[in-house]
Amino acid sequence: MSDMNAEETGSAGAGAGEGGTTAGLLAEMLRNSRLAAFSLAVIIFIIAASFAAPLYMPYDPNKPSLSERFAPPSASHWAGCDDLGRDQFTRLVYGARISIMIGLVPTSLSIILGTALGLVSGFAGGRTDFFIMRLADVVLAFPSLLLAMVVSYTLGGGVTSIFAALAFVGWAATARVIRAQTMSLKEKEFVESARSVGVRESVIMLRHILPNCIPNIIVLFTLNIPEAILNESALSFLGVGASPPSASWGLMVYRYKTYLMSYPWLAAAPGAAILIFVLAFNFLGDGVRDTLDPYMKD
Amino acid sequence: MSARPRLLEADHLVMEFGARGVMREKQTVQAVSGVSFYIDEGETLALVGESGCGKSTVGRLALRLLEPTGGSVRFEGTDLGSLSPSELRAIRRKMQIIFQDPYASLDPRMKVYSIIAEPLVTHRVYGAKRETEARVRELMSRVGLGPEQIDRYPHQFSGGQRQRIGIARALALNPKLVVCDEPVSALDVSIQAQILNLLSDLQEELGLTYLFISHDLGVVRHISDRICVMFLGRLCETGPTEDIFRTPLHPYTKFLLEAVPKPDPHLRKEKKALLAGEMPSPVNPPPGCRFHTRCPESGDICAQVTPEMRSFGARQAACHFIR
Amino acid sequence: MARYILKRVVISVPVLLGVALVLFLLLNVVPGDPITIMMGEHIKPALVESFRARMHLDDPVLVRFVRYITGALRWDFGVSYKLEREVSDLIRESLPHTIKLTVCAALVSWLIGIPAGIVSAVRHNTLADRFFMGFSLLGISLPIFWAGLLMQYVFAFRLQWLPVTGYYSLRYYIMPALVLGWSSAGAIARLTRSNLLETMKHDYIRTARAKGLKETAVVTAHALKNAMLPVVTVMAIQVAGLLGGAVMTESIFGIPGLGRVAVNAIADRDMPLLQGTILFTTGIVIAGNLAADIICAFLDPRIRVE
Amino acid sequence: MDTADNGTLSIKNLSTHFFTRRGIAAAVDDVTLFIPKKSVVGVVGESGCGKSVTALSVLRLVSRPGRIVSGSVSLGGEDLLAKSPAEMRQIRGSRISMIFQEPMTSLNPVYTAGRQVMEAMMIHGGTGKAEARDRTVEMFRAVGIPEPERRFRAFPHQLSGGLRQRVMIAMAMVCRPSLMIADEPTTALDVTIEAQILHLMKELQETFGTSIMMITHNMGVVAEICDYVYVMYAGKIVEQAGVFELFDDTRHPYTLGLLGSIPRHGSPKGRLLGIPGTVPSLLDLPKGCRFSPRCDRAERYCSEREPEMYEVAPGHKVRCFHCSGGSKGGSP
Repeated sequence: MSDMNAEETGSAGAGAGEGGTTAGLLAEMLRNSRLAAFSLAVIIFIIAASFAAPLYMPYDPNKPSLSERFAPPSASHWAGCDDLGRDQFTRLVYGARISIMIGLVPTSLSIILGTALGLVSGFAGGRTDFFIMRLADVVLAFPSLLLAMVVSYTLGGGVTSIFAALAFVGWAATARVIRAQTMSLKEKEFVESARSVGVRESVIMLRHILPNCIPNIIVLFTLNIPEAILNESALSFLGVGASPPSASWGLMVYRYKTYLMSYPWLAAAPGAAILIFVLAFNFLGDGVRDTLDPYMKD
Repeated sequence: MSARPRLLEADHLVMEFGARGVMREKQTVQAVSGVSFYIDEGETLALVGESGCGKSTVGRLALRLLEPTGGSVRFEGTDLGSLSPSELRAIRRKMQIIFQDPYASLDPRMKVYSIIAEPLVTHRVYGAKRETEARVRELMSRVGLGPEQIDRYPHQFSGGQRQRIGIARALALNPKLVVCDEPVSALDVSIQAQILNLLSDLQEELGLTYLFISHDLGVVRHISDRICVMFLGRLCETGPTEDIFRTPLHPYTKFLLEAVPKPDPHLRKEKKALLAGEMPSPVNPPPGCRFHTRCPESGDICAQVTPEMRSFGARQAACHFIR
Repeated sequence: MARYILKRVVISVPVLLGVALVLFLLLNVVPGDPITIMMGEHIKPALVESFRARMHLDDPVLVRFVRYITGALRWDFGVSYKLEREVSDLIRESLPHTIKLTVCAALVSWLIGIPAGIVSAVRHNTLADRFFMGFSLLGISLPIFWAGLLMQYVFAFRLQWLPVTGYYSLRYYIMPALVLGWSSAGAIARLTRSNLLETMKHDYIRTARAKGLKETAVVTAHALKNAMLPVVTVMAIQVAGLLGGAVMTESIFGIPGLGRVAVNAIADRDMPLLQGTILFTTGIVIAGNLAADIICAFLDPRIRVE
Repeated sequence: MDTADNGTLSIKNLSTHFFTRRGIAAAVDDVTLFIPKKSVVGVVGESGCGKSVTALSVLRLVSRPGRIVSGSVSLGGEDLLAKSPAEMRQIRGSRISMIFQEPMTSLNPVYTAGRQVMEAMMIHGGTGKAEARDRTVEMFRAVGIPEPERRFRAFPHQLSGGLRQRVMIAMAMVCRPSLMIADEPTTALDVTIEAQILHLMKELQETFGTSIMMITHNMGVVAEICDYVYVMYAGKIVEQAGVFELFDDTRHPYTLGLLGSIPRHGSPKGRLLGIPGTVPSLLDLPKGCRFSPRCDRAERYCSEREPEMYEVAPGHKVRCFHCSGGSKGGSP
């Protein structure tokens, strides 16, 4: 069995042509996995639809219409109208922007911070490593939602404080993963080989170790986005999220839960939107992970 | 052989790895305990021994990829320990290493060009990229790689081809000394032969000096001029290759040579002299001669006094009982 | 192994201290005056002064932190500003509810997640695998609060099978535990599956088969024990997730547990209460991780026998 | 030699293919192999030649996407491929056992060495725990494990590589099988330990009369303990002969190349014969003789038609056109 796999797949790989780059692998994944490709299409569609909304949406998301208060879903109002008679579907489409921002901004921040700290921690070792990792231990010991609540409370609420809160909560897990990978890469012969030809340590870290962490970073990124979206919606639901004019989906559920028994669609629709968006990201993330998994092994 | 100038001289190298953690008593692995040897220009010195004997560590100490706990290495008369980091980086141009595992020793995210060009770029050998590329192509053809392979990634090559890439990279800076750390042990026999032939050719053409680290005695006998046999961090015996293979002096060398399965059924023996027991731990090596716990010829003195290297003609061996 | 356990315990102490410090800094130091945050801008200066004095806000931060920590060690987390009661009493009252909820949810997640993961791995790439993995991914993608609301609507309001809110008997915990347990079950199932698949590739599995063992014996006797070691660790990490999720389930289902106390503390800007509940909750998480490390040490002979 | 059916194992025209996404790989292609009673038969070749898959096929342990597609495997006259899974399990570990290359990973880390050996006996022998225990300790002693009672309770991580391989051998021998398959059993071991293990295997083979199928890439190991040898290349057997005949009267160019690649004692310092090129991918095999692109004697017809096995001497067969006339070809 071992002899079937080792040399065979090695030399057979030579025929595959592309596949050396992460981008090539991901392109191959989209060709092979219908689910991942479909999920990506859904995500792109939602993003495009929400940003292009003013171009084609017949309703204003913030304009009340008293005659249509609590109108049930119909052909003209796909997801009904809310307590002020605003078209809920329009509000959902506009609300997607917040979810996207929430998905991307704090995740990017936490990935950048986590990668930098993990890389330094794993490469430098010693006291630097000890300090950074104990800090990560501390952050990871908090239930993330509670910590985000506190940070957002401290910073006084609003979108930026949510960004900061989610980034503060998210970096530690990334740092741990990248540190572990850095430590294992550091022991690889190709790093020793670079050292033996006289390459500087800083260059080794950036040119050899960081690029080899990229598959991991991409996987962490795709899997952290849905988590951030869920966390934000939870914060909004608990009333420590973004403020009302920019209604995020979580906040919409929070606001309409009082009407649950009489007008259930009001709370159901934004929740379903969160579920679909998060599910699409998770399916995509799974596909990415399965594709890049062999390249993440140490 | 004595006419050749001395290239590298290692003097009483000691390497201890501390395995120390929070709340654990300090354990030191005595990987190398007082190893001295020299290499003359143009020759091949082999370091042989079983796993855990410290031969790879010695190779890295010779290049100062590891900082020794004790002892010194002189390369062309310069004490490597006295050099600043930048001076050390500069002297690395003259000494290179080829690794055992062709799967792990090439950065999987780099193309062949970048791998081979890295030493050239690092030392700013050429001003223009065109010159660098010309040199890379020249190296590739010298080690038997096709020019069309320059833009491929390591995973697109077989083990033997990867080892060729590693060799091209090691030769890029025209080194004098090349440490070959088990360069063929991960390869199939037929590929092994190709790589060994390549190494021999290169040595002849470029006048290279090899420090050849291997556990494969057949390979060592084929390629080396002199041999150092190691056991648990110490040298047992050193001398010209053929002398040692014909008449090993040290008891461990005898067992080692006897143990190798010979590719000739006529050489089968009904009763082979087998070395009993297992390798002692390098954390807690036996006192005196480290081989004495497994040595059938050992006496009382072996457990108490560490044998020094003594000369026997062209050879040296560390055993109390050799006359 | 005693040394291993001792080492784990000793390592948790600075983490707990770090948690306390981070929390303290976040709530006491960062943006200016906690009194203003707590009470808003327009309050009588005299009242502010009395609070400052009561909370020793004029002392240096370090002194206040040390005072807080020494207090916490003596089970004294200060006094709730809003409820005017000992924080420790409030924690003691709310804790049983949270424990009941998290234990039920944990049971749900393990009883569903582990078997689902095993079946998925053993029947790799079959319909059953796809079903369970879809179910798991749905679980981890589900906004807990929304699922809670939907269940209330369907099972309590429409079908009237279960009570909407409350905490008077086990029946009241069914929906919250299911909602909370599902997302956790998804994570456990996925991890169990991937670990088991990974373990099944090991050489010793081939040895077990070559010995003539039945496939069920290969899986249960040889693969599972190895595959479950990391799962145990994650089960402990899940405690953190469950406690975090409990914040939402408790407020939806009207359970007066720790999470709800914390949310109310935020709404009331009741700093001492918030600090106390979160410090205590995080302490539970750290203790849970410690317990998992120790259980793993007992299960894994590579740690147990040195 | 392979006519009598009273041997231990007889493989006839066995083919095992791997159905991968990129195509079908014929890892074992029409292999016929015979293991007489009380003998050590070597199957030698480089990585990817199909020797390990052949071994796993005998036990029917080839895992997906691999599948045995044709041929027969019979053990003492019984067709193993016709057995039900339950019957096959009864044979594994009791009548045919197997040891592997990596003693470090072939034992389960969470169970004691003794327990893992006992298990093999208890599922087959129907012995009670106490008896199984006694016999395991006895077997430990027989395979040269010092302090067997203490080692019985040891976990794999507490044992050295050599001892672990001895435990594996104890596990393989404890049910007194008629055939033991050894897949590169000494490759991961140091040379002095290798010598111990080879010696032990030979000794056990003589004491218990077990036949051994020795899978290896090492011609030295072959010369040391095998009686008869099959050389495999790219899924096919290319040469088979008694061990002395194979080394003294090597016929197939691949076997010649293999032997010429080994730096031999006494050979002068200089070039090794070697074999040019690399092993072909099983998904993209050359037409005709699979060795023809690397063969220095290849003619045009070599890459057009596939050679049969030709008998060049009693018990010595070669898959090469240049040996078809019984001519001595280019023997050294």
